[in-house]
Amino acid sequence: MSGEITHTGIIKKLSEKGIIVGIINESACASCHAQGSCTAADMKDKEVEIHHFEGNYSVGQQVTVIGKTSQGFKALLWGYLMPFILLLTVLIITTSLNISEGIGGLLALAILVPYYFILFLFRNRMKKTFEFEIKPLQ
Amino acid sequence: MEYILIIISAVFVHNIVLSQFLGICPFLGVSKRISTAVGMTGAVTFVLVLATIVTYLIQKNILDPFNIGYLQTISFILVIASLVQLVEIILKKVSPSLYQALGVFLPLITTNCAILGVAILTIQKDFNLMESVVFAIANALGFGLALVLFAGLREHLELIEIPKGLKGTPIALIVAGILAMAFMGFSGLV
Amino acid sequence: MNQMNNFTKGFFKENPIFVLLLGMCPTLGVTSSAINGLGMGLATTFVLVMANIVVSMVKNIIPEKVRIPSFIVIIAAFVTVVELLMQAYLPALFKSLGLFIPLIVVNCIVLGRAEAFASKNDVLSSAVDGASMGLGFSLALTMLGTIREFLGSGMMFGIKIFPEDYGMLLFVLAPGAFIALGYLIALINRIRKV
Amino acid sequence: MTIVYTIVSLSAIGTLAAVILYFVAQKFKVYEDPRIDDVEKALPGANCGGCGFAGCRAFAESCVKASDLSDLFCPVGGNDCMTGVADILGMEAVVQTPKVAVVRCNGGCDQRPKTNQFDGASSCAVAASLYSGETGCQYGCLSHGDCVTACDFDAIHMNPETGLPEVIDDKCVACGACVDACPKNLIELRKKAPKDRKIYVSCRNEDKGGVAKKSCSVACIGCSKCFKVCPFDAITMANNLAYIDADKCKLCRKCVVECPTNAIVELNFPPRKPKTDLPPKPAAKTVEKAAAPKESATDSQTENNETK
Amino acid sequence: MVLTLFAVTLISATVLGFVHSLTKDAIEASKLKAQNEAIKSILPEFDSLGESWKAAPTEGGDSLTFFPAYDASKNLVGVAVKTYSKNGFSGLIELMVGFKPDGEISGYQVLEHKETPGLGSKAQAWFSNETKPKQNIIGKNPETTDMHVSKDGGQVDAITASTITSRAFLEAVRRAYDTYKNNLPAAEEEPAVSSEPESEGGES
Amino acid sequence: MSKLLTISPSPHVHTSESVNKIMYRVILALVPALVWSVFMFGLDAVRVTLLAVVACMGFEYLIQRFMMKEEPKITDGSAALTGILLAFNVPASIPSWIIIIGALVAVGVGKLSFGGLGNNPFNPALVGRVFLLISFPVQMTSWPVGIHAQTDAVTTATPLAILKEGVKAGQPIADLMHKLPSSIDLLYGNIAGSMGEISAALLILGFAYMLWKQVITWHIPVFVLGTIFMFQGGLFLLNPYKFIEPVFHLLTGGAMLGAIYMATDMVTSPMTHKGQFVYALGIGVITVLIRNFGAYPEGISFAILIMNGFTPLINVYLKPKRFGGKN
Amino acid sequence: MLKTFKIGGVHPAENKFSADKAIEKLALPKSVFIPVAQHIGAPAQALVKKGDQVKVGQIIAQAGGFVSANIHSSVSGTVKKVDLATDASGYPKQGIFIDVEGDEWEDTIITDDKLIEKFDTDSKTIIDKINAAGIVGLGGATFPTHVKLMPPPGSKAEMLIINGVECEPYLTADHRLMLEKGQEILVGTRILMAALGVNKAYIGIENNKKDAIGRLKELTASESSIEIVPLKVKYPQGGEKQLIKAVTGREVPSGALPIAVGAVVSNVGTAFAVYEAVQKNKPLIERVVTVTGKSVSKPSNFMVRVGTPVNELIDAAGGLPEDTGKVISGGPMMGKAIASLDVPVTKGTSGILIMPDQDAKRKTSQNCIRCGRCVTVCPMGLEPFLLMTVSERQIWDRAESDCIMDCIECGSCSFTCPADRPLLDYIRLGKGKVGQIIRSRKK
Ligand SMILES: Cc1cc2nc3c(=O)[nH]c(=O)nc-3n(C[C@H](O)[C@H](O)[C@H](O)COP(=O)(O)O)c2cc1C
Ligand SMILES: Cc1cc2nc3c(=O)[nH]c(=O)nc-3n(C[C@H](O)[C@H](O)[C@H](O)COP(=O)(O)O)c2cc1C
Ligand SMILES: Cc1cc2nc3c(=O)[nH]c(=O)nc-3n(C[C@H](O)[C@H](O)[C@H](O)COP(=O)(O)O)c2cc1C
Ligand SMILES: Cc1cc2nc3c(=O)[nH]c(=O)nc-3n(C[C@H](O)[C@H](O)[C@H](O)CO)c2cc1C
Ligand code: SF4
Ligand code: SF4
Ligand code: SF4
Ligand code: SF4
Ligand code: FES
Repeated sequence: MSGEITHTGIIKKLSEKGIIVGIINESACASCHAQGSCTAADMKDKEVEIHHFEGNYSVGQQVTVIGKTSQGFKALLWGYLMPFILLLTVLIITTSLNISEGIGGLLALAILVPYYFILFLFRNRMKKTFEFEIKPLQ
Repeated sequence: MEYILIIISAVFVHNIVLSQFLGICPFLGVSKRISTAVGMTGAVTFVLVLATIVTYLIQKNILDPFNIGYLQTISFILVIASLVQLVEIILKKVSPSLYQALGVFLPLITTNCAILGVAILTIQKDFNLMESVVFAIANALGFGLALVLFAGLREHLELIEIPKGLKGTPIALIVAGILAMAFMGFSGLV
Repeated sequence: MNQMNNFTKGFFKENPIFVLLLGMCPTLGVTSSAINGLGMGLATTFVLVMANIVVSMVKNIIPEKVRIPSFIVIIAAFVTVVELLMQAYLPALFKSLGLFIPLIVVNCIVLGRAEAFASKNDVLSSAVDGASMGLGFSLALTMLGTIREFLGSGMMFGIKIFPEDYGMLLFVLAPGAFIALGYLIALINRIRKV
Repeated sequence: MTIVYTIVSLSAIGTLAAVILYFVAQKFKVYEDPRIDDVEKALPGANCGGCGFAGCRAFAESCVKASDLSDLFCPVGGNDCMTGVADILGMEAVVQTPKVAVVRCNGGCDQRPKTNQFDGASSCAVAASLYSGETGCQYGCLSHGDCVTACDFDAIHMNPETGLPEVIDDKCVACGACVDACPKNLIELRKKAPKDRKIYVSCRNEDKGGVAKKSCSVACIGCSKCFKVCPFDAITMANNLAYIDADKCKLCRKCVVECPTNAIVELNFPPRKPKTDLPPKPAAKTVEKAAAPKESATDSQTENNETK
Repeated sequence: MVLTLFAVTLISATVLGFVHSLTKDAIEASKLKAQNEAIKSILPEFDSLGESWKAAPTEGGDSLTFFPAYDASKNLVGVAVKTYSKNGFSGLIELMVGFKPDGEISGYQVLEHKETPGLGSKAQAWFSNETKPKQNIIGKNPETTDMHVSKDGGQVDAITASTITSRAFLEAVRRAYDTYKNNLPAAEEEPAVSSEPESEGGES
Repeated sequence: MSKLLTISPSPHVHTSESVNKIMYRVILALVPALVWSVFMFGLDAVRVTLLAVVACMGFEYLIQRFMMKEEPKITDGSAALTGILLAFNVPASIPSWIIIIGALVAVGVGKLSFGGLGNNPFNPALVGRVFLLISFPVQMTSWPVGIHAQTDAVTTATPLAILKEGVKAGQPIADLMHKLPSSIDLLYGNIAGSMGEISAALLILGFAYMLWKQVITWHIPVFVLGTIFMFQGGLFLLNPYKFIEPVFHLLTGGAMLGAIYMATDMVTSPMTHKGQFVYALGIGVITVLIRNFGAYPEGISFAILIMNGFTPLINVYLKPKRFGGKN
Repeated sequence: MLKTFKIGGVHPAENKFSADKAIEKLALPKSVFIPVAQHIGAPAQALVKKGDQVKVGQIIAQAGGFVSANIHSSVSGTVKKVDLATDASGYPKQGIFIDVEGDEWEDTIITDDKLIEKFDTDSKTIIDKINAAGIVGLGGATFPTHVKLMPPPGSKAEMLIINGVECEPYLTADHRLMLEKGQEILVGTRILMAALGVNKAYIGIENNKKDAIGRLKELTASESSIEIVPLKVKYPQGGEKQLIKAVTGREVPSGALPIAVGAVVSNVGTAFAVYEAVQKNKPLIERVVTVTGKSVSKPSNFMVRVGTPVNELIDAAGGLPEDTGKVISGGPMMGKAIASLDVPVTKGTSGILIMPDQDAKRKTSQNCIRCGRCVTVCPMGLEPFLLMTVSERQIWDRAESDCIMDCIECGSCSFTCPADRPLLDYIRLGKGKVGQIIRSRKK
């Protein structure tokens, strides 16, 4: 599979820090008529900040946002898989230590707090990892 | 061993999508991209496990002791609806770039239906906490298996000429039906 | 007249299942017989109508911003009411609908969300809207239930049409649900086009 | 007692959950401009992409976000639709002249003898990538119907007799899909004139007169007669080929009479009064460019008068 | 804001509590009714039900519940036994089987099962079909009739294409009979009110 | 020049292979097994086969003509082949109306709903067969006794059913062995079963013919049968009391028919040999799992259908090795 | 085991009717049309105008850029006009019309047949001579040879491979050339080796030309630097990537040129042309063309002046058969069907193939049955059925990511498809489109 994922977006804001691109929704929900009445719909406005780019862009311009699939899996790892693994580990440990279910469960949930805190500390590193490219739409 | 049985049962024999009929909307609606389907499986696993733990704790520590089991539906849906969103908020606050990246790669679909369904099933099956978690994981995997298989099939369908009236959802349902039929072969395995 | 339009749209033009493709889980899950489909549909309709009425009644009291949470609470409450009532007075139906009764919540949140947004509607039109969506849903469920029951066991609403030996079991099982709905939607699409 | 538990626990869970939900609703303000829905409803819903966007909804979003509508136009809905959109958004609609696709090749089977026969994949694009075509005219229609396949609106059909595509004016929404599909660049979106009347040079042959004439009897031979006769300067000559500017053309039909090869086509005009010494050409065997002859019960009579 | 939300949940909670207390009895009653109807349908005419009691089967496992029925003159006319098998095609099958005092089966009712519709689900009708003596178990005594499917050397024909269900069904019947036989003398044991199993059952 | 020269893109030559030839060769390869089943089951076999073929072709014609409004293409032989394979997969005693429903499902649902030949992701004959198996379990599992058998019984059990019954009832394999037919019987087909699956030897003969004519390559059948052999062999070594020796599984049920004629359906199997290996591995493993642990005595139909579902994925991930490519 | 390439390949009927027909010189035509674009790259610029007198070998069009080649007059006579005319490409192209008068050669050209073995080994001198002589690859792609001989900085040629494979059915031009001009080809090979600065050359020849293999082996018996490599008969062995793989086992990476693995491939005809250019000062004005076909009465190999109309060749081979359905410039696998017999022979014309009616028409195509045969035979390891579908549906990014640009247009896929799908038709189209997209992206 091509190692890239592309989305069409519209430039929303330009600032010294970077360009903010709003991603036009392309999932199946985008063309669905019932979107307005569906909680499941993938219709949150997604925004991406772009820090490195070449050329000139203006607000309202349509661009292609390009990311690597591997980035996606990395994001998945940090966003969902790591906390999941942590949860599971704590649960396994508490169960094997014969700690009661209630406490074990609470502990498992509690582990997420430090996890997210650490994630918070690393947010600048993350920023570098999750860089996207943009290209003007031909 | 028990865990393995739970997993086989939930993934193959009583597949959440193909035989339990939960999470059909995202199954039908989401993504032709196989990598997205894989990604969604990861996200669903976490959310499902999280929700299962929380609802389990509520059931065992609040509803059961006070004998107010009938509040299951309302409390579960509230907890699930808020929990799912909470995860997103936290992610967004904690690491905006990570959140953005996820947004680019995954359709952030919260399948309340499947989550609520699994939470209730867990309670009905009278699992303990660990079994519940395994059950949740297995269901997420089952969901993922169906989703990935389907993404592949859909890619095949993309490239062929489906008769007019059957294009889109109908053919997707028929494919799901044949898949479900094939999966019936697993019946009796557990 | 307007209300009439409002009411009929759910049956055909904006049928939640055939056209909008919403709430597929119960559609597939409970339609092994016509009665089950109808029961589920009516339960959903009840919740939807009641919730819509209540929401639009309290719309001026509840601030816009907490509308969604309140809406969820209200719907969930009505679902629980239905659950309890069914358990008490329709135990058999309750048993066969099983898991899908609590799932009405999800479904109604989906079906009713437009209502939560369109705060402009008065009680009557909200109720009509709810009824329209709900009955459209019921119609679809009953249709599918009838087809599956007929093909699967040779019965319609529990009445034997042809001997059971000639039933195609598959249609009362999971795969049959998908396949029957697939062809039903195709058929409806075809009719709608003309 | 149960009722107390009920109230206490439910209120606790409920309030907590609701507060979270409330915050979520704040943070992720599902920032759906309700006008998007309205605009979308006003659009035809063909999801054809003729506007340049992924679908009608994407177009609606752009309309709502745009500061003015000058670059946005839905070819399917046309001006009426855009006025509706403008009303919803409280903006000026930019009225665009309606257009219609026109196929600029007139060389049917009878006018353009075959010099070879093509036996590859039935696709204009494939044929064009292989060679210049089945006839001597390298500019003419290849007749494999890529344009027909491209049209989402069933507005263009192959005439089996001439082997040329014909546009049904009433169905064509000027989305331009066929224009892009034609490897010979034969299709042009031209301004719609009253009653669907049109006059255009139905030829793209840039060969010198003799060569052109040899390969196709109705080719434009670049003789400039029409150019000279046009009172409105609507005709330009380039590369041995005349072109009529639809903006300048006043549909006076002088050029049509002048053209020695009948390369200029007039459509949907009332029949010419037969001028005494100019009998209409024998049966309209050459140009059969009809606007939906079968279906359009419009009053505009389909007439093809090639008069010398 | 929070207050409004609190109010909404409070009101909902109150309403729910109210509805619950209203329906609680009805739910109980309907459950009881279902049980009593089941008992009624499988035992000969009786006047009153005695205290139910529980007993574990000899081979271990969850205990069975016994409902003795008496006629006007307090003579035992039969005992309904709530029994089960976990070896159904889709797991648990729950039955209520009625025995006359001599051990003859007076009737049975399938309470709970997840067998395949159209296959295993035929059990209710199959084993009570009076016109097919080879598959009918009503009026037979497990003492004299081998309650195994004929394939396994028994005397009862299995449901067509559903041997598994049939085996499980007969296993439950045997379990009921064996436990019944072993526990009849202990009829005087402390009566315990049975708690209903959680009603569950998704379609599919 | 009076005659027009033909112009077409290169290449200008073509093999003499055609779809029709491929299909008719497969049909030819199936003829010995068909003859055997007529010998075993008499006119019933003829009735079922004819009916299935006629119904498949008829439905294909009607649907293409009147519903899809296109030129019917029943002469390409694929519908006939689907019919034969469907017939091969049912008991010879099946009522006629059931086989007609099966043909409708196979052709209508399994094939034409996807646009016809070449487009269907699932094997049409198996879609029809599994549909029937689930819908009419009674009729689909009542195996007629061969017309030459010296018994009064009308129906009998297939070796796999006997095995499954025995194992479910907890009997050790050794006790079951003498109830089961010998390997020789299995090989030439003196057993109960679906019409076309009984004679392993004749099916292999057809396989040899197809290999000779290069209709298929050896990969899928050999991998499928190999996997069954290895996996069952492993189980057998692990616990010979519970699991039977592997050759039995190769020769019984639809293993041969499935591996040689149905798993190889090119429309629904992966393109590359790598992919075919994974596909065949999946079929073998699932078959053994279902046969040993599932509710059904026979699992190859399900296994093939399930792996058909995986085929698009396999095709995406196991691309051919590109010339000059990295991997 | 004979060497060959590993993946894919087909074996169409060989039909080499003219294999034992010695090369004949074709009579001079009455007039010629010499297109100015006979090679890959920029067209040459015409140097003559109407009315000019030209001699054989006189330069009449100057290379129009680095990747371009000079064009020389193949006849002597008067320039009639410089104008458009349809050539084998099927489109009208610029070219020079010359009316033939006598046969007067440029003085510098040595016209006798005597073998000259000695040559100046200076690379630059050789390349300049080749460049001046307008030599392009005669194997079909007509890539200017002097460009090939100047590897881009950073890459170094290690070996020369002479392509004597001639894997196309029917064609025998290279075969005859190797038999009759073996010594010249070897000298040409040595010249090319000197130009490249390599000391190893392989000549790859398919095993259906045993006589040519024998002849060249005999001539190189004492020479270790030139090795004759017999190859298994398999189309498209002549494709340079396949040939390199077969001869050396090296695989040219996707998207790269042969030089990436240190190889330079030239056709035997090119080697002969190089010999003539360097040793005899004779520019590329004539070449061997096979005229053949099932119903051609005299299948032949002709030495033909560039610009000669095709119908003169056909006449010399016994005239156009009654049942002619298609005339192909080149071989049946890669050649181009031509619409008119007036098109001229150019530097790249290796054969004229006349196909009878019954072979000319394709069978109607059916749905793809996904049999995978096209995948199996594709020598580049592609999935033709997929590439065709995505091209037909214009999913260009998918086509690109599935390596459509690697296709060498060998036609094995279309040849083998049992459903008669026009695979290559669409793949070629897709290749063009994707190529455009890639180029526009680079800009
Ligand atoms: C989807 C499916 C559902 C089935 N349901 C049951 C069932 O509920 N009860 C049962 O005994 N067998 C059921 N079976 C059949 C068993 O798998 C098994 O074939 C049968 O019980 C034993 O065969 P016999 O009764 O024909 O000897 C089912 C099979 C399938 C495929
Ligand atoms: C832009 C370009 C640059 C090339 N440069 C070289 C080169 O440096 N060395 C070389 O051996 N061949 C070079 N080639 C020639 C190709 O490798 C190849 O020989 C030519 O495309 C014809 O190949 P064919 O006859 O196999 O189709 C180049 C080709 C192109 C298009
Ligand atoms: C499919 C295919 C087949 C080819 N067959 C031959 C062949 O048989 N003989 C040959 O000399 N060149 C053949 N070529 C051209 C070679 O790839 C290569 O361009 C040529 O040998 C380079 O030499 P040249 O530049 O001197 O022509 C073939 C190319 C392709 C793509
Ligand atoms: C080797 C081979 C095996 C085939 N196997 C089947 C089969 O199992 N079932 C079937 O319906 N058609 C089979 N066909 C026919 C055909 O491919 C099939 O009908 C297509 O799936 C229809 O699109 C087979 C064809 C070939 C060449
Ligand atoms: S005819 Fe051309 S411009 Fe008109 S609707 Fe069709 S594709 Fe669009
Ligand atoms: S107009 Fe263009 S696209 Fe249409 S058939 Fe003619 S050549 Fe093809
Ligand atoms: S050879 Fe033809 S039929 Fe076979 S896969 Fe390729 S395109 Fe399809
Ligand atoms: S033409 Fe291209 S795709 Fe086809 S076999 Fe040759 S290299 Fe492969
Ligand atoms: S109803 Fe949509 S996912 Fe269940």
